[in-house]
Amino acid sequence: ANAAGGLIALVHTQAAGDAGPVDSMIAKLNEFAKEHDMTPRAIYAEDPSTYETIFTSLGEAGAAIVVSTFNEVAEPFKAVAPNFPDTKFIQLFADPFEPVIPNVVTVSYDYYLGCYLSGIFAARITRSGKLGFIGGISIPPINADYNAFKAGALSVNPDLTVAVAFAGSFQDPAKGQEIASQMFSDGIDYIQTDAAATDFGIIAAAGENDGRVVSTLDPAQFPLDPESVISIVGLDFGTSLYNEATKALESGWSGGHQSTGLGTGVIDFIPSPLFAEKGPEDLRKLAEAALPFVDEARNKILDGSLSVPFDTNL
Amino acid sequence: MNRDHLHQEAGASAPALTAEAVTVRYGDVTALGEVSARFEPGRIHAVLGQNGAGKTTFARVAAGLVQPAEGSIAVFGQALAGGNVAEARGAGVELVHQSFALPPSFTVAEVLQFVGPRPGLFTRQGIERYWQAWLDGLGLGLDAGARIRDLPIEMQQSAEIARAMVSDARLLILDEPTAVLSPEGTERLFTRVRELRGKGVTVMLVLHKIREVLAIADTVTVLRGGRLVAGPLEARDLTAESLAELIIGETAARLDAADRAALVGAGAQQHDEHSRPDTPPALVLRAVSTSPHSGGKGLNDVNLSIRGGEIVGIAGVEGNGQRELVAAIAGLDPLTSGEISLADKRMDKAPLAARRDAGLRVIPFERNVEGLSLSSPLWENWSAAQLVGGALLAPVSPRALRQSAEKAFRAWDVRFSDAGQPAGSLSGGNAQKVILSREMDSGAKLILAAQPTRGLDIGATMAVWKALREARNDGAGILLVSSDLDELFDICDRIVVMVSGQAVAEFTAPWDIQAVGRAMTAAGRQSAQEARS
Amino acid sequence: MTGRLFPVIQTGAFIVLALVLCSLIFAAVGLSATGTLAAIIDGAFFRPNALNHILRWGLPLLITAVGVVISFRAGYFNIGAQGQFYLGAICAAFAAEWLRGSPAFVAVPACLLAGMAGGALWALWPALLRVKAGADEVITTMMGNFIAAQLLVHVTSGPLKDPSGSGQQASSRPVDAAWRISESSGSSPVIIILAGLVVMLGWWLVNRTSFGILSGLAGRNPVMVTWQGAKVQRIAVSAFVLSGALAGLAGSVELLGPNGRLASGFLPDHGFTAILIALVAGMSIVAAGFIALFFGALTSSGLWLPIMTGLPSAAIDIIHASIALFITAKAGALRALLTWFRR
Amino acid sequence: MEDLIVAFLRSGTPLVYVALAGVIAQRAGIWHLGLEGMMITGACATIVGIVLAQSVVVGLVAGALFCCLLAVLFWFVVEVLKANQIIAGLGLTGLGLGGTALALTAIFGSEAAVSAPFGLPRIGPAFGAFGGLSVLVAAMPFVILACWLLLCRTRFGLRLAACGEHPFAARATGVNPAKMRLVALLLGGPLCALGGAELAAGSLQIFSVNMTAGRGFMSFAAVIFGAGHPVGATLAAFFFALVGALGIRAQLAYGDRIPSSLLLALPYVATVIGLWISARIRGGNAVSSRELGQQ
Ligand SMILES: Nc1ncnc2c1ncn2[C@@H]1O[C@H](COP(=O)(O)OP(=O)(O)OP(=O)(O)O)[C@@H](O)[C@H]1O
Ligand SMILES: Nc1ncnc2c1ncn2[C@@H]1O[C@H](COP(=O)(O)OP(=O)(O)OP(=O)(O)O)[C@@H](O)[C@H]1O
Ligand SMILES: [Mg+2]
Ligand SMILES: [Mg+2]
Repeated sequence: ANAAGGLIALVHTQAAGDAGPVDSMIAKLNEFAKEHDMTPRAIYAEDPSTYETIFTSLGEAGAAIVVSTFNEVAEPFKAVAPNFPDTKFIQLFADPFEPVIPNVVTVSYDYYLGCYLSGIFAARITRSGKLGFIGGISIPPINADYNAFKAGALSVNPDLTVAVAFAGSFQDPAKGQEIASQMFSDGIDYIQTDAAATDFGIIAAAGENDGRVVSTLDPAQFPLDPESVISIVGLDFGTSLYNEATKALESGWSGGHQSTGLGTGVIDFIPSPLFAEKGPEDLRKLAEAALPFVDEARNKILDGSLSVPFDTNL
Repeated sequence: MNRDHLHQEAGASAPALTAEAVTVRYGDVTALGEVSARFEPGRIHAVLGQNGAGKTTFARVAAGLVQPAEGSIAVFGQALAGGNVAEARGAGVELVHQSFALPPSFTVAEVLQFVGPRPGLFTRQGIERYWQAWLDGLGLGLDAGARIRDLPIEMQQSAEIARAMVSDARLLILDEPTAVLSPEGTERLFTRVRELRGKGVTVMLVLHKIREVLAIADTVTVLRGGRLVAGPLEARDLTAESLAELIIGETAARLDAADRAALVGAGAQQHDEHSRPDTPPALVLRAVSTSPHSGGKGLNDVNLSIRGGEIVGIAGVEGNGQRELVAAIAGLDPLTSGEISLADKRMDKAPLAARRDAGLRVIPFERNVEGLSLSSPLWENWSAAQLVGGALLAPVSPRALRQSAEKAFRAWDVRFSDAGQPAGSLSGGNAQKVILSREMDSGAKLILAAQPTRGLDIGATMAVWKALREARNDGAGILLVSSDLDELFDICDRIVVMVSGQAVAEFTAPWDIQAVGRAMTAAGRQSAQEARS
Repeated sequence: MTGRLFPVIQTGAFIVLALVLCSLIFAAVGLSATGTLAAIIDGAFFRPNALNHILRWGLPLLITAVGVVISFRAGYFNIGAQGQFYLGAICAAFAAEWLRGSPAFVAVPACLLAGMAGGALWALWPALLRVKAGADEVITTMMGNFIAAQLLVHVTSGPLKDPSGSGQQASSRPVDAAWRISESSGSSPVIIILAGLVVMLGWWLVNRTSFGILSGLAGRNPVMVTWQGAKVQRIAVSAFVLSGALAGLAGSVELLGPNGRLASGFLPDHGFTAILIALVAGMSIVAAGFIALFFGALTSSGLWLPIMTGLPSAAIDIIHASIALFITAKAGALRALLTWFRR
Repeated sequence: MEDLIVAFLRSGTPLVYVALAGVIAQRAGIWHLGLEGMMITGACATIVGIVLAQSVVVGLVAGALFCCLLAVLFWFVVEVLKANQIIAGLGLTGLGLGGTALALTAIFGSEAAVSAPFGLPRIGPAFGAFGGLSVLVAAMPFVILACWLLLCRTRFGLRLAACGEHPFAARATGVNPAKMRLVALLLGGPLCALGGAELAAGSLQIFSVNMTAGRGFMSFAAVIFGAGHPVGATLAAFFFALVGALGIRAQLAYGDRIPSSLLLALPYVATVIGLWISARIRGGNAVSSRELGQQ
């Protein structure tokens, strides 16, 4: 039943429907498969116990390219990839493998750096001096994002407070709304989200009153509420998937590690163009004034003069 | 049976109930086979038969609860489609069930409202006031605000009857109403039934006791094995003996004289003195008290001793501490004070398993709840007694247990097809025999027999009595709780009357029936006065 | 013999009914029903290495299901197998962490025992709440499942987190390779023997001991066994604890076997599937063995299906859900339907 | 303070609607663990209805219809096929969760969350800080009252209770317990749909897969906790909402010291403790003997 170009599979370990990385990866997967006459498969692997079986099955099914995400799949990749040398494995959001496996490409993202920039921005936007961070589940990468956000904010003003809360699910917008409402009514006026579909509720809570802004994670979220979504810490998994898959079809491809991060266009702190048009006057002014500081920090990180601590503990 | 004759007697009015070749099958069992009968209006009809004869099934067919496989039913001339309670109620049939069918958490008013004709919103006080007035008119002495689960059993039955009267029943069917009643309660019920007849209500009673049949019935119908043996026959043409023969058939000849007399209610008989004064006591209760239960009364300073080889009866109106007495001796109710010794060993705090080891056996009140696990296989039910004393991980051999159980069942003449069949598939009498086969082994030193013949037909009743006498003759002490005075008089050596958790009087043969009756009620009044003052 | 065969036919018939419902739903959303059903069978029995996959998914389920049978027979609807399974895995993972460096013959039994203890403890509190206070065990064990899931998130991203690399995994360090009792994607003789032992001991317990018979009676009528002098509370607590211990054992088997590490959110449907197995097996231990393998095949097929047919994961969920919906149905009930319509 | 009350009403209301459905089923003798599946179906249908038909009414009606469909299926399985209520209920939940995800794929081509252009009508600015609450919050007291009257103050309610408590008693008076259970489940269907609608379209305007996140199960716990009484279940539902809100408070106050997963477990711990206390007070809430499908 496979198309001429073979099978390209995306094994996503977070649910679709996040209006963010997973949705964009699926879209790019389908686009890529169409262009190369391949059969796309988006497989949701919710259960870590099943990763190895799924990768093995894909290998057995003769998949040409297998893309998966996050560090949880590293061990299964290490166990399975050597058995299927003809299948090309791509892990997005990964630590480098040592030793390198010839048919595995790992791509690391420094998403937390974007969160650090958001912290700097937030510190200059807030009038109450209170910031918030809402994550989906308190797992290590999300904890690292919070720590970076907090570090960025405190680097501007050590007197700020940064509250953190988790919804317990990446798919619970109502809980997101409840948490955000409580944060806003505590005087918090800027929330960085990191909670996939739960973000929708956080954005809705921000829209309920003036002066509340959120920073989310995907450009698709800008139009949800142009007056509240002030920025995103973008992470373009979809493009990354498309690029890596394209490379994998080229001759001479071999395994190895690829770093992406600030400055490569895959990850960045991006202010909302819609907010710049429609946002409240005073906040727009504050944002305009804050952006040069963000740019400055970004440059310092890129040239190595500023190092941002990476801490996965809460 | 001459139908034309019946028809002429009924005159212009249609029969209250006409059954034409009614057949009901449960799987392979034919509960009713081609039963045809006509019941005249305005009379009291008794339906008799052994356990499993099909009496309840017949009543349920009439009430629309059971759809007959074949045949037809008509009520007051109106043909019923069958299997439809609403239709039967509409035609004026109401059935009071053998095991009552009232939701325990409901109040009496709620029960009446629930079956009553008035939909729409109500208020609690509103229905209580309305139904209280209605109940007062009926003279049932029920409190509309009382919850069913808090009512004594006789009152629950009254509530059932009240429920049946809500829709102005013209044909009221009572399934074994006297099984749960004291003699006085039975008297009151019969008075009420006669009043109803006076008001033109046709009453059908399912009864086991011949004495009661002769006391109340206008006609008698007898079923056996799902077939109509005879009836409706005019009761005045029948004697106790002829009735017993109709019910049990040829085996009636095998009854011994004393039992026959007790069964047909020919008055108490003197019997041989069995008690042996010099045998050591099997049970001694000294000043035993227990705390009251929800709804019941605790024991209050009860002294009682039972020797081996003696049957001691506990008489009393239901709810006067009989349950608590049995539970206390069994070790299921903790004592608040006093001492219990079994075979000279103090057992105040010993668990039931230890008491069983010492020779205690229990035939509990509720055979289907406390006595048997109805959905479990027969052999497991039987084995439980063998297993409870030992370690939980003790290895057992199901095959050996099964064989022992089968042997015991055969010795007790239990009618079963397979030791693996669920206990619930046996008739009431056979189920009771399974319990007896478990509890009356050779190691029994003290047997608590609580209402062992309730609801049993005369044949099964006889088997129980015989077993109790044999155990007594083998040296076991027996405590027999019964609400049937005739039963107590027939087989007990001594009778203790309980009122309000106290042992108020003791009698030995020859029995003074009047005195026993007085003790049961007069002392009750007296103690009630004490409580009030 | 027909008496034994009948439940099998009945269950088979209701599985077919469930699949018919799935086909209707699939047809409504434009998926090929027949293709899907053929693929289920294909994935279960004809994929490469099918037997190995079936054992890998079926055997841990079997261990938990035997425990569920024990508690259900005693009359307790302990639906907390999932939580007990997680607690078993968590305790085993802590044991593995503490015992790091010790030889396999010490560490493996110690981890398995730790897992059993963890599962048993997680069953003990609902048991005590039930027998001492009468708190309904369906709710308490269900809440226990939710709490255990949160605990798992906590330990895998906190105390037991693997610090290697950038430390971004919500999982524990891999257990020592020498301690692993099976490969990652398959089963092993050790697991087969363990499962066999559990079935044998479970069978013996249920059919050849006092406990088995008394708990069966108590499960159907606790009042009756009380009047026989049995200590119902003791039977109840033992049944809960045993079932928890077995779920915990399955958790530690998963940890030392196929998983090799403790990961947040692993096998989220394990407990529920084990309950299904117990019910479908009609509370028979031996039947549970076969049914567990059937569900193992179904799981294995469920992982194969999206790869071969591109079926969305929600469709797999629907297949499982419909089977759950119908599988405990009783035959003869259809007759009741006819009677009802005649009313 | 007002904000907190608004948030509290918002998170409690969906639970209350669903719990009322559970209460009606419970009274009729059905342990309804399919509430979660019905609730998500209601949420999905409402949003999809609004998106496709641009009409809240269409969304609500569609939700009610689908929930009734599920109710009939559930009834058929437990009442006619005599399946185990708890397992079948969990199966129904799975069907709802999987079915809504599949429906999104079928209608919109992916499982991506669906935003609606508008949600349920709000009660309006006249009510100040409460103006943002949906009409379903405002309607809730009336719905509770109606349920209470229906269940506790009508003959129908008594009949329903009789079916749950003593089905034979119901049958013996000509009430068909099977029919009553169907009616009970059908009454619960629209209530579940409203609960789902309030969750997805009350203050949000979005449907995402799994968005009920266990609320149906908490509603069921509220039924047991509230002793199967509409008012008791309402109070229990709001108790859960309160504990959830306190859990968030605790995270905001201690989120950097106490692991959030442990704080997130608080509502479940509170449920257990509440159940324990209520069992002690009432002398047990366990169903003593369940038919566990033993053969
Ligand atoms: N629901 C049922 N399922 C199967 N068999 C039944 C059922 N109800 C009654 N029977 C069988 O039908 C026969 C007649 O039962 P029925 O209850 O009518 O007897 P009965 O005359 O009322 O007996 P008893 O004196 O014990 O009350 C018995 O053999 C009984 O076992
Ligand atoms: N109140 C009730 N609630 C539910 N089912 C009942 C009720 N009463 C009777 N039944 C059903 O009807 C069947 C026959 O009941 P019945 O009480 O007539 O038993 P029986 O055979 O006469 O036994 P016994 O000799 O103990 O009176 C029982 O198997 C039971 O399932
Ligand atoms: Mg009868
Ligand atoms: Mg009887």
